[in-house]
Amino acid sequence: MDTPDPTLDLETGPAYDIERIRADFPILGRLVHGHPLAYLDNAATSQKPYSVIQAVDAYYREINANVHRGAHELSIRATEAYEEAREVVADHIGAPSASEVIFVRGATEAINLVAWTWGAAHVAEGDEILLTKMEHHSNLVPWQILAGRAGATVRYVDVEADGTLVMDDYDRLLSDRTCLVAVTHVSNTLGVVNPVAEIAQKAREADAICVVDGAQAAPHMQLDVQAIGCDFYAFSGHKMLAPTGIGALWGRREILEHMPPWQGGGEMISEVRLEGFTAAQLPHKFEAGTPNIAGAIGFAEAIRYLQRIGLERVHAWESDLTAYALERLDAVDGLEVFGPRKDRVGVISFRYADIHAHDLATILDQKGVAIRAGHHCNQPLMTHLGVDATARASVYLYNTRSEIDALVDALGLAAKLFGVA
Amino acid sequence: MDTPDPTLDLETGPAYDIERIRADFPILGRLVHGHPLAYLDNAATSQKPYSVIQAVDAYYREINANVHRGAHELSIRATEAYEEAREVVADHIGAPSASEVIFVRGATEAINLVAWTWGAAHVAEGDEILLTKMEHHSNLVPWQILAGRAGATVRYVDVEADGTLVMDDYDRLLSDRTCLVAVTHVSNTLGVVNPVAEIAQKAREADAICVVDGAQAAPHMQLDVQAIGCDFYAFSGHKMLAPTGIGALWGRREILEHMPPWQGGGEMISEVRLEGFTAAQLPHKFEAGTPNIAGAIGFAEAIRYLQRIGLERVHAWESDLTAYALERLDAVDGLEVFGPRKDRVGVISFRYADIHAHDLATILDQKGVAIRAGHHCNQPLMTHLGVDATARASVYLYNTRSEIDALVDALGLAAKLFGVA
Amino acid sequence: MAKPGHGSDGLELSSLQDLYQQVILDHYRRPRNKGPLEGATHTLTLNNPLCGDVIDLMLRLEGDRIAEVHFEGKGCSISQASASMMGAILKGQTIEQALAIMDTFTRMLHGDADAAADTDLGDLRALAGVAKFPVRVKCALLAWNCLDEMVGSEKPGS
Amino acid sequence: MAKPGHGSDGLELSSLQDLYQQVILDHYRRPRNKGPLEGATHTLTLNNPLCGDVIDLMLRLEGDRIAEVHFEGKGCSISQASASMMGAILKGQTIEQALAIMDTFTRMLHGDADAAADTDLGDLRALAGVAKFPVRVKCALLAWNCLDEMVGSEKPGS
Ligand SMILES: Cc1ncc(COP(=O)(O)O)c(C=O)c1O
Ligand SMILES: Cc1ncc(COP(=O)(O)O)c(C=O)c1O
Repeated sequence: MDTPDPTLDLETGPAYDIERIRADFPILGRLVHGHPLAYLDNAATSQKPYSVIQAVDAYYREINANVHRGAHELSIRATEAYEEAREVVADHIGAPSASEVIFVRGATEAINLVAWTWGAAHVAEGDEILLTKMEHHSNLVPWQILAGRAGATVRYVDVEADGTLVMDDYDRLLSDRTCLVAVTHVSNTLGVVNPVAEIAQKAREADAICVVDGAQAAPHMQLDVQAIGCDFYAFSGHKMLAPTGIGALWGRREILEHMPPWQGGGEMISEVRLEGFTAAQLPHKFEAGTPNIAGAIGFAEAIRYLQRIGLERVHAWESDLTAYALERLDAVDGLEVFGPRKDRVGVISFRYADIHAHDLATILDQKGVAIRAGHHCNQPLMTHLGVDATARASVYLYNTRSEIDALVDALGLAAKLFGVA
Repeated sequence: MDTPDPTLDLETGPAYDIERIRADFPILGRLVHGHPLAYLDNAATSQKPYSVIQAVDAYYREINANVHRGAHELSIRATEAYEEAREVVADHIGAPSASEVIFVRGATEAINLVAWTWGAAHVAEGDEILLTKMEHHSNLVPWQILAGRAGATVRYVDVEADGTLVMDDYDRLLSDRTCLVAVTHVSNTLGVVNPVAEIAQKAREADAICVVDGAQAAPHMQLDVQAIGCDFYAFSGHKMLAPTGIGALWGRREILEHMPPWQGGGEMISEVRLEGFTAAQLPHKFEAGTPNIAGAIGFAEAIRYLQRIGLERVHAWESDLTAYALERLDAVDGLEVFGPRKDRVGVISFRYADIHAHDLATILDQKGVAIRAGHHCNQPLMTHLGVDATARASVYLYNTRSEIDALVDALGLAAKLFGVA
Repeated sequence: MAKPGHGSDGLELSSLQDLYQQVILDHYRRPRNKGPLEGATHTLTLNNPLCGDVIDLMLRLEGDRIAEVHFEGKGCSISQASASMMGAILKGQTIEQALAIMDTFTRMLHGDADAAADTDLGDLRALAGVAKFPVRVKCALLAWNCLDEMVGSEKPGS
Repeated sequence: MAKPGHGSDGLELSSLQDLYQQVILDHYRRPRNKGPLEGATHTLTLNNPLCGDVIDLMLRLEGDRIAEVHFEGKGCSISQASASMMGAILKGQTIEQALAIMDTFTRMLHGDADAAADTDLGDLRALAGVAKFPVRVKCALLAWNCLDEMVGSEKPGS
């Protein structure tokens, strides 16, 4: 294995040193079909810096053991590292306490956890669950399942033509029948940033709890769950430089404490008898079985990496890149970009003439340009937009203008192949 | 990073080349409190060979992308590797088809999946769930939760003084009220190997489904789920050389197909509309959200590693080591080993004079000997044995007689400190 | 670092040109036999959940002979062209012949040169370029999977 | 490879000897104040779910003074000795004094040398060796956590 300077320096100075950042990501050096990889599928998953890969590696080489069973040195060290990771995650999102952070596989499991515990305990026949038409399937299907079981109804806040939420419709639908509002912080198809603080505030006034799906927000912005004022915040590590198989659910202590457990097993109990069990304290109550220990440790390292660069600087870099991408794409004849032009993150969905998104993706891939094509786990939104699929390019902290150029160039090839004027 | 010859050769010849095997595990070279690590906590989790660590590492460096969204090269490669991992797992346990293998976080999630889907759909008031008194909390609490929700009753097959199952009691308790039998293949405290084929056969005759918890069996023996004849088989990767955060549930196709989905989200759907969704085909129906891709790939590599050595040879090595350990421990005055003396795996629980298991573990740790102390997520069994904690040493393919000697030597130090004759 | 331009553009371009032949784009843009089929004896909808492509295939069987094939659907040029090409080729064939064509077509998509030379495939031969793009094979087969699910088991002796 | 014997045995042994002092083993084997407490005004059970240690602490308060402390429990030498030592030390102390002792004791367990020199701790000073084994601190504190949960909020001004 070749192992260059593994981590970014704590002080890279005022300039955003894109070359140094790129050098931290081994995969960015590879070729795809003979071309430098232009990885623009970051909304699906992000690439990983050396420091994260090595944190996982070092865990297995040096301290691997099961956690919370600290009878020996390795187990003590593994437990410390795992619980320290929880602190890092909690601090990063402004959680009042690390015991409110539950490690899960990802945003999907986080949302399901709320649906299967809080939901099963509190949602009753006739209640309403309020979602929006832009939700990812992971923030949609769990609520449909819950509603089906509980006899509740799911309602959907409408979305404008440019993809932003119709807040009037939210006000209209929110009622005393609403028991839960679940909304994405950032749309994974259109890049729209929703006013989650306002949504949470109104939900609270209506005595509904508010679940925010932060899968597409956490990678790109500095979060403060207390400032947002929601009750639950769900996000995935793998979209923010961390390993696969790890994510977090933050929940308000008072709510978590009163929630019944979900998965049963080791770690989540205080006492077990043949007649029944007593659940453990937070956060263990919701972490049954051996967790993804290496994943949690890698997650903490990913957050430290983001903090070393600074999410404000990441945000500024991405904003510039997004503006550039929009400008270049808007200039392509016959190309239509969906979603708003500002106050958005760099997830850009578009269609190009009559070339189907999959065909676009195949052609771009031959030029090393990786984008996604399809419904993006967003079928109802697709229906709403009147399309069956879009092409989606999404940027992250290591992308460059020249990768956007490569995208636009490759679109030229697609035009040629399809005989688009 | 220093990277010695990463993998064991395909042909190590007829002898079990323990030195070569040990050299494959980087952590085994480390010191603990100045002593060579004698890692005897394998029932909690196993150590990882270079080939597994590197498979994870290589995934992130070369092909990391989200799966099943194959619009570009990385995504295609990641999907291939992930689905190939499923084939490897399926083949390894004799599953008729890879689509019957569902990737989960570990045995705990696997069992919860069955409880929350098959259980929720089929277990009704008055039904009986039949467990044994030796079940791990992970194969006990999920059923207690299910029973509580469904109004069913949990009953427990008795255990002999030496820890083996009272099969007569099983025959007695199994009735037409029994809807589900869940039993561990191997006890994580006493090393007992249960007659799971006979148990499954009788369950089938009683029209009950049979869930086998294979967490402690899969690492040590060649499995064939069809020969066992059970309906579900659950196991964890991390106990069999694989990364943390990955495991598998095998289930019979006919049963899986009729089970309602559990977690909702991306990947597990065929179609989503605002009014509802259609679930995907197997196995995706039960894999909502981005899975632990690197974990699955590491899992496959762990299985390949075990296959290269051969589970028969692993089993022979461990049997010899277990016999040696029992012989040496039985020779220590005042030391009592729990569990049977033969037909067992190398998970050895014991108590020593009046020295509490935690004190033993602390003392042994100072000599580099890693064992576990406590209830081993087996509180009801502890109560049954009349102890509140045991010390547990558990071996794996890389352990040696001299590590057993180190254990026994360190017990001498404990005796000295506690003034035990 | 990667060398831009390394890996000949010519090769890629020719693979892509093979994939997106004029006849395919023509079927994609002006699909044949698209729309409702009167008197359909068989109809089945299949989708590819991961990409969202959908084909709704309609057959009219007369005895064991295919009198007419229509489709509805949405998706990429490959899935739609493949469905569009199907009608002309299957019209008048027995089920057995249709399944034999499907078999040859499938082999062609997996790179079998003999299959690609089989004139029975007609326009479908334009899809031979798919073989170089293995993930797109499922696109080319979507309509055929419908056929197979509808009449595959009626094959004599199976 | 590891060098067996590296890392002086003497040092470890002395840490372990500090941990397992005679007085601790004596309290572990012949616990004081163990068993029911007549007229208990407060009682609380706490366990450490990860290891299974349990302490059931019983207090008899008279006004704000601790008249008697008993316990029931099972667990390691450290948790049981700590509970056993508690009775003699707390008997006759006000709640405020008891909490001050708890505070000093806690500091000692975290390695504070001044705290370890505080004669108010009596036999508890034998537990100073726990400081070298951070994961065992929770064992030594289990009984004290019971005390804290029972009367910690009665501390004046809190
Ligand atoms: C018998 C048995 N079942 C289930 C489990 C749970 O496995 P995991 O913690 O990997 O989910 C274990 C692990 O401790 C076990 O030993
Ligand atoms: C908005 C949104 N929510 C939820 C998810 C699900 O995340 P994961 O697949 O990591 O569970 C995603 C990821 O695609 C997403 O974009």
